Amino acid sequence: MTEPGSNVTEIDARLAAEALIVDVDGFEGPLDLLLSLSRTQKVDLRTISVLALAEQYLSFVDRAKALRIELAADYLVMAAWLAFLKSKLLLPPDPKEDGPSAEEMADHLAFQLERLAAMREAAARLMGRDRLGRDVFARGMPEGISTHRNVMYQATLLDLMQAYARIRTKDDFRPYVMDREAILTMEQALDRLRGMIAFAGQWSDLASYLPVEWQGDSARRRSSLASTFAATLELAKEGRVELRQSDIFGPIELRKTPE
Amino acid sequence: MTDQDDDMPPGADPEELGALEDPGLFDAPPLAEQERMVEAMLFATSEPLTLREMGTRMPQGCDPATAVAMLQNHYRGRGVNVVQVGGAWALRTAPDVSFLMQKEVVETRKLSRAAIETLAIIAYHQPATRAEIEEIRGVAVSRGTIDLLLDLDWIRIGRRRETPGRPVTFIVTEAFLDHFSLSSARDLPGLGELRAAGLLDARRMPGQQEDAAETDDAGPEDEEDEGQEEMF
Amino acid sequence: MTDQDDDMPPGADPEELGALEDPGLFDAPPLAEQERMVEAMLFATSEPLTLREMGTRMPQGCDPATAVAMLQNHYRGRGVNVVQVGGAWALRTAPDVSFLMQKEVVETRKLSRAAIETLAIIAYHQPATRAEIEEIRGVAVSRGTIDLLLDLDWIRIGRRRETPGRPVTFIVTEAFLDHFSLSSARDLPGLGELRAAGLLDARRMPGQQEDAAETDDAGPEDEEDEGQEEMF
Repeated sequence: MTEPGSNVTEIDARLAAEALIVDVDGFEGPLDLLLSLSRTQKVDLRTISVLALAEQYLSFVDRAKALRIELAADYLVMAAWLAFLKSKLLLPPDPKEDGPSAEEMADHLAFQLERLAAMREAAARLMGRDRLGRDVFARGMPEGISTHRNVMYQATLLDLMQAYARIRTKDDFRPYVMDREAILTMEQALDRLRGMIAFAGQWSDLASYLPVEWQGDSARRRSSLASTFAATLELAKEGRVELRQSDIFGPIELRKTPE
Repeated sequence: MTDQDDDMPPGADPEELGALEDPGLFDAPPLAEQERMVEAMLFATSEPLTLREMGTRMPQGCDPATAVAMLQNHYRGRGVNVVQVGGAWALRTAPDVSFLMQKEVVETRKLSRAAIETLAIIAYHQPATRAEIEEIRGVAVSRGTIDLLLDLDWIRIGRRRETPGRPVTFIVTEAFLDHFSLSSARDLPGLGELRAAGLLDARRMPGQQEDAAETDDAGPEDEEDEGQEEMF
Repeated sequence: MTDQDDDMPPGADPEELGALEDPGLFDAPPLAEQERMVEAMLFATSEPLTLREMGTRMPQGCDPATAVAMLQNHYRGRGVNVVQVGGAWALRTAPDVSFLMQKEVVETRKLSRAAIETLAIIAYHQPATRAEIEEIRGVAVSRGTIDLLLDLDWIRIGRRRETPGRPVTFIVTEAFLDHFSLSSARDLPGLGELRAAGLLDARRMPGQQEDAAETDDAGPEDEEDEGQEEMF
C-alpha cells in the first residue's frame, strides 16, 4: 500500500485522462478534437487563443502517449503541425523566412474550426426541417402518369434503292481477298479424319489419309498435308489417336488410341 | 359549429351553447380545421380510410363525417374528387382528365442499315431465304432484323423452299407496297435503271453477266416462286 | 386568357382579340379547366412534375405556369399544399397536420454524423469535391458515406472540376430539396449569414497554392447548363 493521498491524485489523473481517451473514439478526427478542446475556452471561435489550444492539444497527445494509447496517424500529424505553429508563435518572426506567418496560420486554423462548427450547426438545422415522410407527406395512392413510346420506322423508296445499289456495288468492287480455292482448312481436314479414325486400328502413314482429289496440284497437296497433320495433332490432344515418327523426316504414322 | 360562435343570437350564453355542442374537455378544432385534417389524411394514406379510422387519428370531439362531406363539396368539379370506396373514403383524379395521365409518344426512327439492306434484298429477290440474304449481304442477318421487318408487317413468311432443310422464304407484303407507294414489287427499278439514276456505278466486272435484278423485270410475272431462284 | 372574352370592351372585335391572345388553331381550354388538369396531374404522382412535363400532356396553348400559380393559391392554407421543388412542383401535406399521419411514417434509418455533415457540406458548398469535404471535416470521408447519400438520391455527381486530376464534384438533387421541404438550394437555412461571414469561401491554408475550389466561384456563371451550380 502506498500513501493514500498520492494514490487519489493518481486515480483522478487517470480518470481524467481516460475520460479524454474514451472520447477519442467519438471524435471525428483531429479537427473535431480541437473544436471540442476550444469549447473549454468559452470564447467566440474568432477570438480563440490558438496558442492555448495548441498547448491543450499537445498535452492531450502526450497523455495519450503516456498511457500507451495508439493514436491514429492524422492526430500525430496535427500534433507535429501544432508544435511547429506553437514554436513559430512564441519566437520572434524570422525576416529571412518566406511563407505564411504564424499569425496567418493561426488565423486559418481558427477559420477551419469556425467553419466546421458552422457546418455542424447548418447540418443540425437541415435535419430539423420539415422532412418528407416524417413531417410532410407525398401522395399515398399515386395513380401514376405514364408515357408510352410508339416507335415508327421510316424508310423511303430511295433508301431502299440506295441500299440495294450499295449491296450490288459492293459486289463489283469487293476488296481483294485471298483465293481460298487451294486451301483445305483444318476444320475440313478434322471433319474428314474424325470420320476415318474409327477404322485406323493399325499404324498407318499419314499420307494415306490425304484426300485423293487434292493430290494432283502441288499447292493443293501441300495445303491438305498441312491441315491433315494439324488435324491429327488436334485429335492426339483429344487423346483419340497416337502419333509416331521413327526418324527425322521419316513418315508420320498414326493409329486410333487402343481402348 | 364551434367556429361560428360570433354568429350566435344576442343574449345567448356562450358558455352554455358551447357546453351543449362540445361535451369534451377541450374544444374540438373548428370544422374548417377538421376538413384540412381529413384532406391531408386522404391525400397521404395508401388505402381508403373509413370515418372510424379518421376519427381515431383526429383530436377528440372531431366529426369526420361532416368534415368529409365538406371536403367532398370542396372538391366537387375539381381535378380531384372525394369518392367513397366500399365503406371508406379516398381522393381520386377526376375521370374526365385521365387522358393527361397517359401520353402516347410517336417516335420516328430510321431503319438500321442492316434492316434496310435486308428489306431491299427481299424486295428485289423475293422469295428469299435467310441464307440467300446472308449470301448477298456477305454478313449474317440477325434474328432481330428479320423480326423487326416482320413486326413492321413489311415482310412475311412465304412458301418453304423445296430444297434440303426446306428453309422458309420471305416475301414483301401489301403494307410494304403501300408504304413505298409501289403497286407491285415488279415496279422496283431494275439494276439498269439504278445505274441510269446514278445510284449504281456504271462499270461492271468483266465477264459477269447481267444478273439478278435485271431479270426482275421479266421474272416474277410468270411464276411467283420459281422465277427468282436462279438468281443465286 | 380565352375564358375572359366576355369581359372585353364593347365594340372590340372578338375575332381580332382572340387572334391576338391565342395564336393556336384551337382555343386552349379555359384557365379554370387548366387548373383542374394541373391539379389532377400533381395528385396522380408522388414525384414532383416540371411545368414542361405538365405542358406536354396538356392540350395545345395551355399555360401550366399560370395554372400552377392559381392552384397554389387555391391550396393555400389547406391540408395539402402546392410546393415548389427545384424546377418542379408537387403536392405535399401541410406540416402542421403531420401528427395525423403517424401511421404513414416510414422508419428511416438514422444517419451517421459523418453522413449528415457530409450532406450539409455538399449542400452549402456545392459543387464540392471529396477533397473539399475532407478539408472541411478534417477527416477522410469514407466511400460508404458518399455511397449512402448517392443511394438516398440526395446527392449526385456534378461536373468534373477542371483542375489537375479533374475530380468529380457532388451536388444535391431535387429529391434532397423535396425531402427537406426546400423550394431551391437558395433556401437552405442560414445560407445568407454563412456567406456573409465568409464561411462558405474556399479559403486554403495560407502558403498553399490556390487551386481547385477557388476556380468555381467564377466557373459556373459562364456556362449555364446545370442550373443548380449557380444557385449561390
